[in-house]
Amino acid sequence: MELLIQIIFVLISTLILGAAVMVVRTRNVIHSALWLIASFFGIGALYLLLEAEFLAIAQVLIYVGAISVLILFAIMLTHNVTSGEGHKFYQRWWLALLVSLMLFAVILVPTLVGQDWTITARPSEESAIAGAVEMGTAFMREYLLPFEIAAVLLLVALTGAIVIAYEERAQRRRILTLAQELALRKQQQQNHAEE
Amino acid sequence: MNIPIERGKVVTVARGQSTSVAGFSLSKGLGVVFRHWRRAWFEKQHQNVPATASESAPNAGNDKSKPTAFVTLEDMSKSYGTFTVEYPEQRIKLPEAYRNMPVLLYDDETGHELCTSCFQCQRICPPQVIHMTQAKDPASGKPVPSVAEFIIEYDACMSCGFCAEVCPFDAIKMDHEFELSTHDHPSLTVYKRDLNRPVSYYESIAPGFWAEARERAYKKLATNMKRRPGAIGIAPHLTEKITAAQAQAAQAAAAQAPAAKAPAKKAAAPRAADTAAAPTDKEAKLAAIRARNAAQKGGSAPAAGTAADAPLPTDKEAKLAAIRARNAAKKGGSTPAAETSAEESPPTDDKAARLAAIRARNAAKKGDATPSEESDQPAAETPPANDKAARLAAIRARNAAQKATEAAEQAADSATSTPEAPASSSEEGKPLDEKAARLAEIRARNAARKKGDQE
Amino acid sequence: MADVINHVLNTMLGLNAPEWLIIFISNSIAVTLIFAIAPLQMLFMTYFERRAIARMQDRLGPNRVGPKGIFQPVADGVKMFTKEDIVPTAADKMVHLLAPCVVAAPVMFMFAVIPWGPGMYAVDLDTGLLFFFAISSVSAVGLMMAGWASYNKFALLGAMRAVAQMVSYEVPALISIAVIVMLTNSMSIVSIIEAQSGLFISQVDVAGIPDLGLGWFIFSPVGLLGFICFFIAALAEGERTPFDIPEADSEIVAGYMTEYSGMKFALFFLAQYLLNFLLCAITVITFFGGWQGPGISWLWSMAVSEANPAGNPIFNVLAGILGTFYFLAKTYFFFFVMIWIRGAFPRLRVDQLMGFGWKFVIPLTIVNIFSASLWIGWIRWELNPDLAFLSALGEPYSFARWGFAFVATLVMNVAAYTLMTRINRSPDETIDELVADQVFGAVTLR
Amino acid sequence: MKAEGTMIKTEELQINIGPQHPSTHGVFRMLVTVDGETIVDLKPVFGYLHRNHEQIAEVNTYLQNMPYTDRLDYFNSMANNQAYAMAVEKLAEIEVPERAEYIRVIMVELTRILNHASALGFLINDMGAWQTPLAFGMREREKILDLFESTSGARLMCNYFRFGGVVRDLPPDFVPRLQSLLTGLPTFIDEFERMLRENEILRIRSEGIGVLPKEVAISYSVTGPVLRGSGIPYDIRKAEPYSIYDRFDFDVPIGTVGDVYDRFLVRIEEMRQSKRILEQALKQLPDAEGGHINPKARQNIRPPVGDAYTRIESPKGELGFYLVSDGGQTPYRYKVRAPSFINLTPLSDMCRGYKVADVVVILGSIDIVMGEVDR
Amino acid sequence: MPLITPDDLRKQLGADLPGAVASVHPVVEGLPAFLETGDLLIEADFLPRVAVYVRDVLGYTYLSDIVAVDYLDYQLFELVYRFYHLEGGRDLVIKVRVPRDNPSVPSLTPFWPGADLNEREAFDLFGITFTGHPYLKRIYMWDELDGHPMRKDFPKQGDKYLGDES
Repeated sequence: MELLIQIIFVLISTLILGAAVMVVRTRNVIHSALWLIASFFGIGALYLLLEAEFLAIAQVLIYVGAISVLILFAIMLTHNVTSGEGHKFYQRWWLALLVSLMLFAVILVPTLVGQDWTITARPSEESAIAGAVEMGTAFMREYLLPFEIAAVLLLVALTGAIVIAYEERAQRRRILTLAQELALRKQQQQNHAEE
Repeated sequence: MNIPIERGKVVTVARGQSTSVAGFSLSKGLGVVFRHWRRAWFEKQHQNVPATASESAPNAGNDKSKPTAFVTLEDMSKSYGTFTVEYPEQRIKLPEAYRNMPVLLYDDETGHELCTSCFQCQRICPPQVIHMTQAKDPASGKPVPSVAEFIIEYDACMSCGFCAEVCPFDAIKMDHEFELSTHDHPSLTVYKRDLNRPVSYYESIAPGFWAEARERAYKKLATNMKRRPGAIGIAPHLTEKITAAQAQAAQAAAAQAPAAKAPAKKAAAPRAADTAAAPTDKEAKLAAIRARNAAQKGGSAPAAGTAADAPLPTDKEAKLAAIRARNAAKKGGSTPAAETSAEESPPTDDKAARLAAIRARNAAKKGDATPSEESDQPAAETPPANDKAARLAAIRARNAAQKATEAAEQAADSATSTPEAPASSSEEGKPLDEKAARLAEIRARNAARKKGDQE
Repeated sequence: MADVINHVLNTMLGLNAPEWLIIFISNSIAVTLIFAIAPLQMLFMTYFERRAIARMQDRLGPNRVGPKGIFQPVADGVKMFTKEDIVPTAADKMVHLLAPCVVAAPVMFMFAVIPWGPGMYAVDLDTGLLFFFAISSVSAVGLMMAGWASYNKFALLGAMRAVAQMVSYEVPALISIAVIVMLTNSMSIVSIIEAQSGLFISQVDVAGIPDLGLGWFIFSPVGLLGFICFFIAALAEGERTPFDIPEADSEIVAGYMTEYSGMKFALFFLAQYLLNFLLCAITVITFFGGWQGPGISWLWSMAVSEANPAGNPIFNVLAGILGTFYFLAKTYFFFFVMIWIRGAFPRLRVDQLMGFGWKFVIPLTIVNIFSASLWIGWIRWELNPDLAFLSALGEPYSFARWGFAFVATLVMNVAAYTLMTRINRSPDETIDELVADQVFGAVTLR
Repeated sequence: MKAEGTMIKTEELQINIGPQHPSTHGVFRMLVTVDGETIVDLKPVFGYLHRNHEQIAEVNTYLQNMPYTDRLDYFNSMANNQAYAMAVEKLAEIEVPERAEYIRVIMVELTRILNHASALGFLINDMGAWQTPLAFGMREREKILDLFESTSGARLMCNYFRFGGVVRDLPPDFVPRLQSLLTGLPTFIDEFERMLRENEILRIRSEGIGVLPKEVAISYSVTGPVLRGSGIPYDIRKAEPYSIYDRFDFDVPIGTVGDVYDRFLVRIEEMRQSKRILEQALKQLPDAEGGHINPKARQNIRPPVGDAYTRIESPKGELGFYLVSDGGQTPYRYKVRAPSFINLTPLSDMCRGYKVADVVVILGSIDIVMGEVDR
Repeated sequence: MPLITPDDLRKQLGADLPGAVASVHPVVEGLPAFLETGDLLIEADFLPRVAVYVRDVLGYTYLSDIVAVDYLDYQLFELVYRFYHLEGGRDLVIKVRVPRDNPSVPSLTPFWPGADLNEREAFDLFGITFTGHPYLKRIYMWDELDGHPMRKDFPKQGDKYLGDES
C-alpha cells in the first residue's frame, strides 16, 4: 500500500510542478491561467492524499471555483493583454536564476539541517485538526480572534469593491430613453419659465 | 383631446394591481399550464372519423397518395386537448371550395374536353402562367373550338382561382391535390395530358359546385362537340378507344337517316354514334356563317338572315345553309379574314376591343340598322362562330342603340365632354376619355339620322 | 456497496479475498454503474422533457421514432455523432476542444456522492454536500474557456453572463444548504438522509408509530424557506427558465455554445441535463428525504449492513429497489416542476436576474440561517442554568419545544418573505430623482 | 459625488440583430450601437423582402391585383382584400349589397382575432416563454384559418373579395361553425389573460419598456394598437366609420403609459371587442337572397379618370390604398399605406436607453410583418 | 366631425398665407385631363408653413400618408399629403407639383418625425430630394443603384441591366 501511495505522490507532484512551470512559459496569458488552475487541482489532490478531505474540497471550491474564475474574468476584461506577443528570455537570464536559487537556499538550508531525520512518524496524541467538525469548533474556540479579523477584512474588501463600482457608474455616460428625455425637456422649460 | 365615440365607450385597460403577493400570480400561470397538461392526455379537438370511400381517396386522380386511415372532423368550441393532426395517417376533410392547382376537365362518356381554348383564362391569369394553342381542323386548316396544347407552369401558378372563375365553359377547375412536391423542376410545367381530369373526379371533390355548373357546361359542350371534326376534341389518352368506338357506330348509323338523331342535349351514350356524322354538318355550318357574312358584304340581305333567330338549327337546315353559303361564297369571294381568325393569336386588350366593335357592327346591321355602341364587354365572350352568339350580339346592339341615342342628346347639349358620364356602370360603359367621347358623338349622330329616315 | 461485496465473496463463496481487492471491485462496479446510468438518464430526460412540454402546449410530442417516440433521444444522439464538428479557424484549438470536457467532467464527479438507495452510494464522504458544490463550480471555468476559445463576440458575451449567473447563484444555494447542515450537524449526504426518517415532525420520534421515513426537512418552516431559495438557485445554476439567459436565443444567438457543433455540442447538452438532474436530486436529498419513504427502514432492518452483518442480502436488493424508486420518483417530479416552469414563464433580463439574486434570494437565505439557529437553539440545547425560561418548555427534543420553535420560525420566515417582496417593487428612477441625482450632469440632451 | 470627472471612455459596440434572426418577424435588420448593455442608437434596415409590389400593380389589371394584395400583410389577407376592394369600389362607384358587407365585416374581424392571438404569442415568445402562449394562440388561429379555407378556398391567401362583394356565398356550415368558435373564444382570451396579465416576470420585462409618450405618439403617425397603447383613442372604425361599422357597438381600448405592457393589454381587449362585433354581425346577417355580390358589377372594369384613397382599421393599424386611374384597365398609380411600415418610424427612438434584450421585446410589441413593410 | 371642403380651405389659405395656393395646371390639348381632382394645390416652398398652419390652426395633427405620383406626360411629379383630425372625419389633402428634372421639396420630418420613412421611400423610388431631411438615404434599394424604379420611364423589361452599358 505504501508503494502505491508513493507512486501517486510522485505523479501528483510532477503535475503540480509541471503546471507551475508551464504557467510561466506559455505565451498566451489565458493558457497560463488554465495551467494555474491545473496546478490548483494538483494541490487539492495532494490534500486528499493526506486524507485532509475538507481541506482538499475547500481548496477546489475556493481556488478552482472562485479565484481562478476571478483571474479569468480579470484577464478577459482588460484590453490587449491577451495579444500574447510572448516574452523572450533576457540575455542574462542565468544571473536571475542564480539570485533566486540563493534566496531559496537562505530559507531552505536551516530547516533541512535542523531536521532530525531518524524519527519515524509517531501517532500524534490528539487528532489532527482535519475534519470539518474539529475545524469548526477550533474556529469558535482557540482561533476565534483570527476568524473574526478575517471576516472583518473580507467585509471591508466587499464594500470597497461596491464603492469603486458605484463611482464608475456615476461617471459612465447616461443614455436617456425617449420618455425621460421629454420629461427632462419639460422640466427645463418649467425652470426657464420660473426664472 | 376628448374624442367623441358613438355606440361604444373608450375603455382604459387596467394595468395589473401590484397588491398581490409576489409569486401568487406566477402560480396562477402555472395552474393554467397544468390544466392544459392534464386535459391534453384525454381530450382531442379532432375526432377521427373512418374515412368513407370518397373521402379517403379525394386525390385518387393521381395514384401517388396512399388511401388514408381516417379523416378528422373538428370541434371548434373546444379549447383544451391536443389539436395535432398526424398528417399522413389522419387528414382534415378538405372543404369543397379548397383550391390548389388548376386542372382541365373532360367528359367521361364522350371523352371530349370541355375546353374550347377561348383564351379567357390565359388573359386573366395574373402571373401569366397559362399557355394554349387552338386546335386546327386537319382537313380544312380552319380553327376548331378545341385546345391542341394546354400548358400551366405549376411552379409559378399562385392558385388564385381566377381561371376557374372566368372560364365560360367550366373547363378549368381548381383541384384539391396538394401533394405536388417533386424532385425534377421541369415536371412542374404540366402539359394537357397530365392536366386532364374526368368530370366524375371533379364531381367527387366538389359536388356542390359541379351541380351548379353541370347544366351550363354540358349544353355548351354539346354545341362545341358538333363543331369538332373527327377526334380532335377528345382527351389524348382516350382518343384510340373513342375513335374505335366511333368506327363501328358509324357503320351502324350509316343506314338510318341522318335526321333521326336528335341533337344530344345531355351527354347521352348514342351521341358517340353521331359524332361521325358531326364533322360533315360542322363544315356546313361554318360555311353557312361565312356565306352569310360574305352576303352582307355584298349588300344583299340573303334569306339565310332569317335563320339567325331560328331555334337551334337542326342538321337539315344546317345543310341547306351550307349549300346557300357555298354559292354565296363563290359570289362574295373575299371573306373578311379577320372575322374568323379572331382567336388565332392571343389578342391584346385593345385589339380584342376593336374586333368586338366590328362584330357588333355586323350583327347590328344584320339585326336592325342601328349602330351599336362599342361594347365594353368584348363580345368574344362567346365565339361568334355560331348563330346563338350572333343573336346575342344583335340584342346587345339594340339596347346599346337606345343608350347611344340618349348619349347623343346629352353629348349635343354639354359642350365639354366632362368625365361625369351617366353614373350607372351599365352594359354600354361610359365614354372614357376625349377620344372615346368623340367616337360616341359620331355614332350617336348617324344613329339619330338613321332613326329619322326609318320613320 | 463494499460490505455487500465482502459478504458475497467471503461468506457466500468462501474465498477470503484481500481487503484492497474488495474495495477495488466495489469501487470499479460503482464507477461503471455511474458511467452507464448517467448518459441513459440524460437520454430519458430529453425524451421526458419533450413529451411533457408538448402536452402542456396541447400537442403530442415526438411519437414517430419507435413506439410512442421512445427512440427519439437515440436518434438525436446518432444525429449528434454524425454531425460535422466545425471548429472556427480563429478559435484557440486546444481550449476549444478542452472546454466541453471541463464542463462535463465535474458533472460525472457529482454522481459519486449521490446515494440511490439505502447503502447504495459510491462513496460516503463526510463532506459530501460541500464536495457536490465545489465540483459544480469547476464547470464555470469550462464555460469561460468555451466562451473565450470560440473567438466570437456573442459567445464571449454569453459566457460572461453564464459565469456571472452561476457564481452569483452559488452563494444562495450554499447558504440555503448550510441550513440543512446546521439541522443535521453533518455534511455527509448519507447521514442527512438518515436524519430525515421518522414521522412528519422532524427529529421527534413519536413512540408507537413505526419509522415511516417521512421526517423530511420540508415540513419545518426553516426547511420550507430553504427549499424555496434553493430551488430558485438551482433553476439559475442549471440555466432553466426563467433564468436561461446564457443561451437566450432571442438576444445573443446561442450563448457560449454558438461555435460548437456535433459531439462537442452534445457534450454541453449532456452536462446541462445531468446538472439539472443532480440539482433536482440534491433538492430531493436535502429537503424531501432522498430515498426515505414508508417501508424502507423496515426492509433495511433485515438487510445486510454494518448493524447486522447476518442479514439476508435479498432484503438489500429489495430495500435498494424501493429506495431507488422513491428517489427517482421524487427527482423526476422536481424535473417535471422545472419543465412546468419552463412552459409557463418568460425569461428575466440579465440585470433583473442579478438584482433578483442579490436583493431577494440571498437576504432570504441569511434570514433563514438566523431562524435555523433559533430552531436548533430551542429544540436541541440542553438546559442552561441562566436560560431558565427555556426550562418552562420542557426537556430538549420535547414536543412542546418543537411546537414553539415551529411557530416562531414560521412567523419569522413569512415576515421576511413578504418584506422582501414589498421592498423589491421599487419602480424605476423617477424623473425628479434623475434631476437631483448628479448623474444628470453627464447627460447631453439631443 | 460631483460627476464632473473625466467621462469613462467606454467603447461602443455595433451589433447586427437580423436580418436572419430568430425573433425579427421576417427579414428585418437592426444595426444597434451598444454601450455596455444599453442601446445608444438603432438603425433599421429595410429592403430584404422588397419586390416592388406597386410596379407589379401598375402592370396588372384591377382584378389581377387582388391576389397580390393577399401577399402584403400575409397574416391578414382578408383585411388587405377589403381595403383594396373598397378603394376600387370608391373609384368605380360600385355599390356592395347588404349581405356582402356583413360577410366582409365578419371576415375582417376574424382576421383581427387571428392576428392578435398570434402577435401576442410571438411577443411572449420573444420574452422567452418557450412557445406555450404561442401554441394556445396558434390553436385559435388554426380554427379561424379552417373557416377561411372553407369559404375562400385557401387558408392564408384568401383572394375572397371582388369589386361589389365577395367571390361566393358562405358555405352552409359556416355560421354554425363560427358560433361554436365564438363559444370557445372567451375561454381562450380569459385563460391567456389569467396566465399572463399579472405574471411578475412578464410585468418586469414589459412595464416601462419601450415607452412612446402620448404627446409625441401622434407626431410619429403611428396607428392601431401602438397608438391606442399610448392613450389616444383613435380607431378608424369609430373616427371615420366605413362600410357598416356604424351599426355595431363596441369599445375602443386605450393604454395609459404607452409601454409594451399597455400594447399587450390593448390587444387582448381588442380581441374581446372583435368577438362582440362578430356576435352582433351574426345576429344581423341578412339571409342569402341579399346577394353576396352586386350582379351588375363586372370584374374587369375601367374606372373613370381620377384618384381615390380609402383606409380601413387593419389589425396592425391604418391600411390605406391610393389609386390613380387614367381610364385604362390598369391603375396609373397604386400606393399602399402600410401600417407596419409607418409604425416602425419611432422604433429607434423607443429603443434608445433600454437593454439589448428589450429591443426584441419592443419590436415584438409593435407587431410588424415584413411583407407589408418592404412591399 | 370637423370637415373642411377643399374650396373654403383654399379661400382660408389664400387669406392667411398669400402666395401659397398654386394655380391649377392648364388643360393641355391632347393630354389626358386626369390631373383635375379639385384638391388643394400648394407651391412647393410654402409646404412647411402650410403644414404647420394645418396642424396648429386647423387641428389636423395626424399626417397619414405622403404619395408621390409620376405624371410622365406632364413631365412633373405630384406629392399628395394627407392629414386627419384626431376627432375623426374626412381627410385634408394637400398636393404639391414639382418638375420631373431634379425635383426637390422641403422635408416635413422636422415637424412630423412620422414623415421620415415616407419621404425616404419617395426619394428611393422616385428620386425626389427632400431638403432638410435628417437621414435622406435609399430605403429599399442598395445605395449604388443609379435609377429610381417607380418612375414611368424606368425600363420594365429588357435583358440589359440598368447601368451596365455592355
